[in-house]
Amino acid sequence: MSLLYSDLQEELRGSVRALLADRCPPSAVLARVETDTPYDLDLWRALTTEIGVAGLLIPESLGGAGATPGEAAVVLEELGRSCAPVPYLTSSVLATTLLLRSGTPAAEKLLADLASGASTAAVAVSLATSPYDVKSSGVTVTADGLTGTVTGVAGAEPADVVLVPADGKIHAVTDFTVHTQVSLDQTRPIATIELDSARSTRIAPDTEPLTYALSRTAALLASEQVGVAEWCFDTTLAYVKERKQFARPIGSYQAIKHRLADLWLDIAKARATARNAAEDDPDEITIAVAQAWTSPVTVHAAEECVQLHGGIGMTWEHPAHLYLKRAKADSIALGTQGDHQDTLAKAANIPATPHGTGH
Amino acid sequence: MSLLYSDLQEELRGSVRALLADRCPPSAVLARVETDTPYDLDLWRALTTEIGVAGLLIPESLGGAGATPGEAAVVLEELGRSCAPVPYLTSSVLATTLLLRSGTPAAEKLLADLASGASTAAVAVSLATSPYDVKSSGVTVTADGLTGTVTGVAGAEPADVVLVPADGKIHAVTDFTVHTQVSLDQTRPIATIELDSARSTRIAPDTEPLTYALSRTAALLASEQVGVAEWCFDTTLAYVKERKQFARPIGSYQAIKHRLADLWLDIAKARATARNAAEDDPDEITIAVAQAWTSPVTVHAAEECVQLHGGIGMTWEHPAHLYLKRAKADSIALGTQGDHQDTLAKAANIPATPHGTGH
Amino acid sequence: MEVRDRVRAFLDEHDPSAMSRTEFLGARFDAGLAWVHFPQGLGGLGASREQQGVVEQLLAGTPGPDGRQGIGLGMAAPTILAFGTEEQKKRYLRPLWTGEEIWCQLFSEPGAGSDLAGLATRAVRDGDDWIVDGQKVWTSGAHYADWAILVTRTDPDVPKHQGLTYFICDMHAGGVEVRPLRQITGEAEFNEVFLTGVRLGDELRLGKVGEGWRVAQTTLMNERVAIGGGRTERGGGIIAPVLQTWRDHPELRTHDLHRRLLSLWVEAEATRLAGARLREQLTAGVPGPEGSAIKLAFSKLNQELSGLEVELRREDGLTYGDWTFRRSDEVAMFSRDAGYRYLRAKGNSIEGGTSEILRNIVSERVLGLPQEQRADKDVPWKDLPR
Amino acid sequence: MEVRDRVRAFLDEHDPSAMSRTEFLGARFDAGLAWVHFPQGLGGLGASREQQGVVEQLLAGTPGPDGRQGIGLGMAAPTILAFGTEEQKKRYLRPLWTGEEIWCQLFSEPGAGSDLAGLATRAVRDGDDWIVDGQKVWTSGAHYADWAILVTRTDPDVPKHQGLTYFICDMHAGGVEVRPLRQITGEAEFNEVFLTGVRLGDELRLGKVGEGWRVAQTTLMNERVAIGGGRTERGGGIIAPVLQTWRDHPELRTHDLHRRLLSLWVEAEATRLAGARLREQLTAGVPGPEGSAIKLAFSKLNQELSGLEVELRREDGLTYGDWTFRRSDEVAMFSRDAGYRYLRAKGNSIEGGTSEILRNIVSERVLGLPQEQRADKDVPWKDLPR
Repeated sequence: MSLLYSDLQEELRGSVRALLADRCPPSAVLARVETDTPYDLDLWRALTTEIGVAGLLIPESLGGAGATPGEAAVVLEELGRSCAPVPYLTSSVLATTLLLRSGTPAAEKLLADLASGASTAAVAVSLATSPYDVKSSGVTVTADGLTGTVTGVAGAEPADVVLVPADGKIHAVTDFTVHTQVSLDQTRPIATIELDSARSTRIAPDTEPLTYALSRTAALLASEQVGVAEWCFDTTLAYVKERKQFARPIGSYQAIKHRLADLWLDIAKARATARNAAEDDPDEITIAVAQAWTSPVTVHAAEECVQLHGGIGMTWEHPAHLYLKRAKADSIALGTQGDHQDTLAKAANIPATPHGTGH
Repeated sequence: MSLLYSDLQEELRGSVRALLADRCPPSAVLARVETDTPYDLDLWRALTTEIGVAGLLIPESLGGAGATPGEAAVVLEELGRSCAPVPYLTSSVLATTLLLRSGTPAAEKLLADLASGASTAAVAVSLATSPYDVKSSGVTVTADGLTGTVTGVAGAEPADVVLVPADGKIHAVTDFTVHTQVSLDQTRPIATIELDSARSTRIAPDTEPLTYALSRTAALLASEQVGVAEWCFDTTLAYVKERKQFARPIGSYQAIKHRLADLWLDIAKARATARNAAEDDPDEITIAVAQAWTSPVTVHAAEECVQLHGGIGMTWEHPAHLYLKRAKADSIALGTQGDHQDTLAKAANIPATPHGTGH
Repeated sequence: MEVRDRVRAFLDEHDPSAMSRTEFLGARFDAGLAWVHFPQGLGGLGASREQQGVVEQLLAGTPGPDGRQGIGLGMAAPTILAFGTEEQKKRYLRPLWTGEEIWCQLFSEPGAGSDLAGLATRAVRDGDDWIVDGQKVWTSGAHYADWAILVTRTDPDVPKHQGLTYFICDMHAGGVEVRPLRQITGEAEFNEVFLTGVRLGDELRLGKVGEGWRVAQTTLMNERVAIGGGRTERGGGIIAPVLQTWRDHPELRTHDLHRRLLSLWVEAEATRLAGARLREQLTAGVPGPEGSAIKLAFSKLNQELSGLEVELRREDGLTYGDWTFRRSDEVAMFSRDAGYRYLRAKGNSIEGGTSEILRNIVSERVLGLPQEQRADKDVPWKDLPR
Repeated sequence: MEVRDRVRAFLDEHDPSAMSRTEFLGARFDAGLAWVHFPQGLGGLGASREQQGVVEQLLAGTPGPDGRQGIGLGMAAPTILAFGTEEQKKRYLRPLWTGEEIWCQLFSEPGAGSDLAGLATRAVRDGDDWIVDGQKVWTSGAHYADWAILVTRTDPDVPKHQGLTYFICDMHAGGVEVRPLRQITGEAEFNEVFLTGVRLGDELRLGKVGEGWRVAQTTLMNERVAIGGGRTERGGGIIAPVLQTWRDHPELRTHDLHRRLLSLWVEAEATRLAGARLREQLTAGVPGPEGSAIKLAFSKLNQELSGLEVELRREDGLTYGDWTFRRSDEVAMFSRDAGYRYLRAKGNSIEGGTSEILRNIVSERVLGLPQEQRADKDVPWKDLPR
C-alpha cells in the first residue's frame, strides 16, 4: 500500500483539472449560486462523458471503469479544489457504493445507468448523518407506495432516482419532489425530498448497504476536503507573496510565514490520512482518523484564507467564501470530528472514564 | 468588588518582593533543592516575623492581621514569582483556612501559634486532591491513636503539627514521621507522613472544613500560578530583547513577538480570574474558572520560557526549570483543569450529553 | 451657571414632545449642551469633558442622535473642531449634530488596509479647487451620507506620511459613485466609493496641505476603543446564543462538543473579567494600548463560539437564513442565525485593525519589543513597491 | 568482483567469534567494506552508495560500530573524506571506523546556537601552529572522545561566513577542559568544552583557511535527517506509554483527558502517516526540506503527550524518578518515567534546529516565502551587534 499517487492517478487528475479550469472557473461557480439550478449539468455531462468519472467505482462488468477508491479520491480532490457543483460525491460515490454493496439485480440495473452518466442518483438521508448513528427515516411504506419527507439531502436536484431507506429496507424511487433548502454551502445545497404514495423498487432487504456506503463515502470525503484545503492554501500563499503592505509582501512577515508553515504541515498530514483512507478496504480506524483530522484542518485552512486575504476575503466577489462554506459543511457531513473520535475510542481501545458512558 | 490591587496590597507586595529579592535569589533556591532541607526556614522566619505573612487570614482576635484573601493572594503571587521554598500555601492558607472553618477551641488554639509563625501546620492529604473528590484517608483511629500513611503531602517537612482526616473527623497530630518523596516540583516537594499510634486532638467533628479549605486554597493557588507565569513571561521578555541571533534581538522576529503578545493577553486574563477568585467569598464558578484558565496558561508560560531561552533554558543552572516544574505540579494540585471544568458544567448548567454521565 | 442648572433651564424652555427631533437637537446645540467641552457657539460651553456625563444623565429619555450619525459624531466632529477653520466649524458642526447632515468616512482603499498611509487616491490642485480621483472601500453609510471625511494623496514625491491632505467631501458632488459592497454573509453593510474627477473647493480642505496624516490620526484616535462587547454578565454576551442552543437541544450534545464548549466558556469568562479589569484601569486613569488586546480576544471568541454552534446544530447548521443581496445597517450578532454569525464574525479580526496589526501593537507598544523593519518610511511614495 | 561476493569472501576468511570487535572491524575496513562508496584503501571500494545496503544486510549480526562512534561515522568521516588531505584520510578514517578513536563535534557556542556562523571561538596562527581559545557547548561524548571536529573564527575582520576555519582537535591536548552540562532532567547528556590556549598543528586544519563554513555545511548535511522516531506501528512509538498508562489505570481517566488523548491520538497517527508518506517520497527520489516539518511535528507531539501523561498520573505525576547529577549517554524516551519524558522532550524543539528555525526553513525553502531580513551578511563579524 502506497500513500503516493500513481502515474495513472496523476494522469486522471490532469484531465479533471484541465476540464475544470476550462469550464468551472470561480466566476462561473459564484454566478451559479444565485440561480435556480445549483448544479452545473453541462459540466457534469462533460465530466461523465469526456472523462468517465461517474463509473470509476463500478466494475467493468456493469459498464464502469473498475477503478479503485484511489482514483475516485483524486477526482474528489480536484472537485474540491474547484468547489465544482456536480453530484459526484452524492451519486458516483454514495449512491453507487450503496448499490454496489447491495448487489441485487435491481441495484445492478441502476448501476449500469449511473456508470455512463446517463442517470444520476441520490440517497435520501441527511448529509449530516453520521455513519455511526443512522436513524430511521420518516418515510412510511404502505400498499400505495412510499410517503414522507426527508430533509438535508445533498445532490437531490439533479437526481433521476433516489434511494430511500424506509421500513428497514432500501427502495429506489423516481417519483419525488425536491425543494432546495437555503444552505450554508452554496455549491452543494441540501434539499427536502417529498414522497407521496411513490411507487418504488426494492434495492436491498436491509439497511446495511446504507451504513457501509456512508462510512466509505466519509473515507473519500477526506480527499474532497484535502482539495478544498489545498485551494485555500495555494490561493493564500500566492496572495501573501503578491500583496504588499508597508512596502513589503505580507508573506515576508514572520508571523504569517510561521502560520503558513504550520498550516502546510497540517495539510500534508491531512493528505496522508486521506490517501490512507482511499485504499481499497480501509478499516474503521483509518476512516475515523482521516475524518477527525481532515475536517478541522480544512476549516482552519479556509478560515486562514479569509483572514490572510484581509478585507477582500470578506467580499462576495472573492471566491474564498465558497470554500469556507464548503469546508464548514463538510465538517458536519457524514459525522463530525467528535463522532469519528468516539469511534476511534472504541476501535482503538481507548475507553472513556470508568464511570463514563462506556463509549 | 474591584479586580485591581489596592494601595495596601501594592505596599504588601513591595515588602515581600524586597525581602525575597534579598534572601531568595534563584541561585539560592537552586542550591537548596540539592540539600536535605527543601524548605528555607530562615526565609520563612523572616517572612513571618518581619512582614507577618502567616497571620494574614487569621482574625485579629486570634492574633492574626485580619486581612482579606486579596492580601494573601498578593503574597502568593510574589512567592510564586520566586518559587520561594516556604510553607505559606500549605500552612498559612490551607491549614489555616481549615482551622478557621472548623472554629473549635482546639482549632483556635492552634491558630494563635500559626498566626505568629511560631508554629507551622500541614494538612495530611495529597496535594493532588481535588476539592470535588476528597477520598477518605488510609489512616485508622483506634484507642491507641492514629495509625497509617498519607502520601503526596506538601509542606510536611517544616510542619510542627499535621491535621489528619480520619474516621470522618479531623485530628491534630504532632507525633509523626516525614519522608520526602523525590518530587517533580523541587521547590515544594511532596512527602509521606507516617503515623504510628499517634496521639491526637480532635479539631473538627466532620470533614467539611477540609473540603472547604481545599476549595478556597484552590482559589488562591491561582494567584501563585499568576506569579509563576509572570516570572516566566518577564524573564523571557527581557531575554528576547537582549539575546541576538543573526545580528538581531530574537525579540525582533515577528513570530516571537506575536507569540508573546498572545501569551501576555492570556496572562492578563489569568490575573483577572485570579483577582476575582481572591474576593472574600468566591462562588464555585469563580474558583473553577480561575483554576481551569490559569493552570494551562501557567504551564504554557513556563514552556514558552524554556523554548524561547533556547539551549540555556534546558540547563540546570538556569532557573527556568524550577518554574516549569512548579507550574506543572500546580496544574495537578487541588484539581486538574478537567476537574474544575466538570464543576463548571454542573454549577453553570452546561450539562454533558443526555446519554452521558450526567456530571 | 452650573452645567446642571443650564440643562434644567433648557428643559424648562424646550418640551421635546412639542417639537421635532431636529428642532430639539438644534436648540440643544444652541444652548451649548451638544458637547459641553466644545467652545461656546459650537455646541458647547467650554466646560470639562466630564460634565458631558451630567448632561447625558439629565437628558436621558429626550430625543438624541441616531445610529446613522455615529461617524459624524465620533470621528468627523472632533476632527473638525481640532483642525477646521472658524467657517468650517460654523458651517458643519450644527447640522452634523442635529442629524440634518449625515457623515461617512473615506479612508481605506483596496490597496491600503492595514497600511492606511499608503493610500493612492489623488487630489490635484486646479486653480482654487482640487480634483480627486480614486477608490475608497469599507465605507458604511456612504449611500445616505451628505458629507465625508476624506484622506487623499496630494504629493507622491515625498515619503508616504508627508504627502497626504485631508478634505471634507461633498457626497452629492459629481463624480462620486457609491456601490454597495456585498459581503460573504450575502448582505452589504458597507460600500465602495468611486471618485472620478470630483471637484472640491479649497475651502473643503481640513488642515494644511501635506498635513493629512496628522489630521487622520486625530480622527482615528477618536474612533471608540472597542473593549469588545461592553459590560456583560457571566455567561452572557457572545456565549449566550450557543448556551441557549445547548440547553434547548439535549439531543445534539456530544462529549467532544461538551469539552470544547466548557473550554470556551472558561475563556469567555476570563476574557470578560479581563475586559472588566481593563475598564477599571481606564477609569482609574491608566489608559493604554491594552484595549487592542481585548479586541483580539473577543474576535477569536466570536469566531470560535459561532463556529462551534454551527457544528453543534448539525443538519440545521447546514442551512442558512437568507442570502438575498440587500443592504444591512446593523451587525446583528445576537438576533441572527448561527451561520450568519459564523460568517460575520470572520470580519471581526479584520475590521478596526487586523489581529495581526493588533499583535504588533501589543508587542511593540505594551511589551516594548522592536518594531518591524520598515522600508517605506524615507522613500518617496511613488517609488514604493506595491 | 561483485560487492556481494566480496562480503561472502570476507566472511569466509574472518570469523567474528574468533577475533575482537576491533580486529574484525579493522579487517572489514581493509576489505573495503566499511563504506563501499569510499575510495579503495580508505575503507571502501569506490562502489555506489546503494551497495552499502547489501553489505549491511549480509553482515547483519556481526560486530559493528557502537553508539559512541555515531558522530565520527555520521559527521566526521564524510567531512574528512571530502576535505581532508591524503595524510589526514589515511591517519583518521581507520581508527574512527574501528572505534579505537572516538570523535565528538565542537560546533555550538553559548552565543551561537541557531546562528552557528556567528561563533566566537578564535584560532590565531602562531608559526606552524594555531592557538585556540573559546567555549563550545552541547557536546555529547566530549568526555570520552579522542578527537573533535572544530569550527573556529580565524578572521574577525570579514563577514561572518567568510572568516571561519575548520580543524581536527586533539581532545587530549593541553587546555582542553570538558565539563558535564547538567540538564533540567538532572542528568548530563552533553558537555561544555573550554578551550584555553589549545595548540593545534596546521596539519590538523581541515580545508582551507577561511573555508570553514563550507566544510561545516558538509558536516551538517550529513547529520541524519531525523524523520522523527522512524517507522512505527499505529498506536506505537511516542504515544504508546500514555496509552499504556490510560489502559492500566481506569481510575485516573476523566472526560477532559479522554478527549485530549483522542485528539492527540489522531494527531500522532496523522503525523505517523505523513512521515511514512515522506519516506516513500524520499525513496522515490523526491527529497527536500520537508523532513524539517516532520521533526517539528514530532517535537510537539512528544511534548504534548508526555505533558498529558504527567497530568493523567495525578499524585504520581508529582513525583520524579531520580534527580541525581550523573552522566547519561542515551535519551531514554521510552524506558523512563513520565516526568523525565516531559522534561527531556522540551529539548526536542531546540536541539537539531529549533522549531522556529525549522518553520523558517519550511516557509522559505518549501513555500518560497521571502527570507527574513538579514543585517549580518555583509558586515565584518567583529562589528556585528551581539
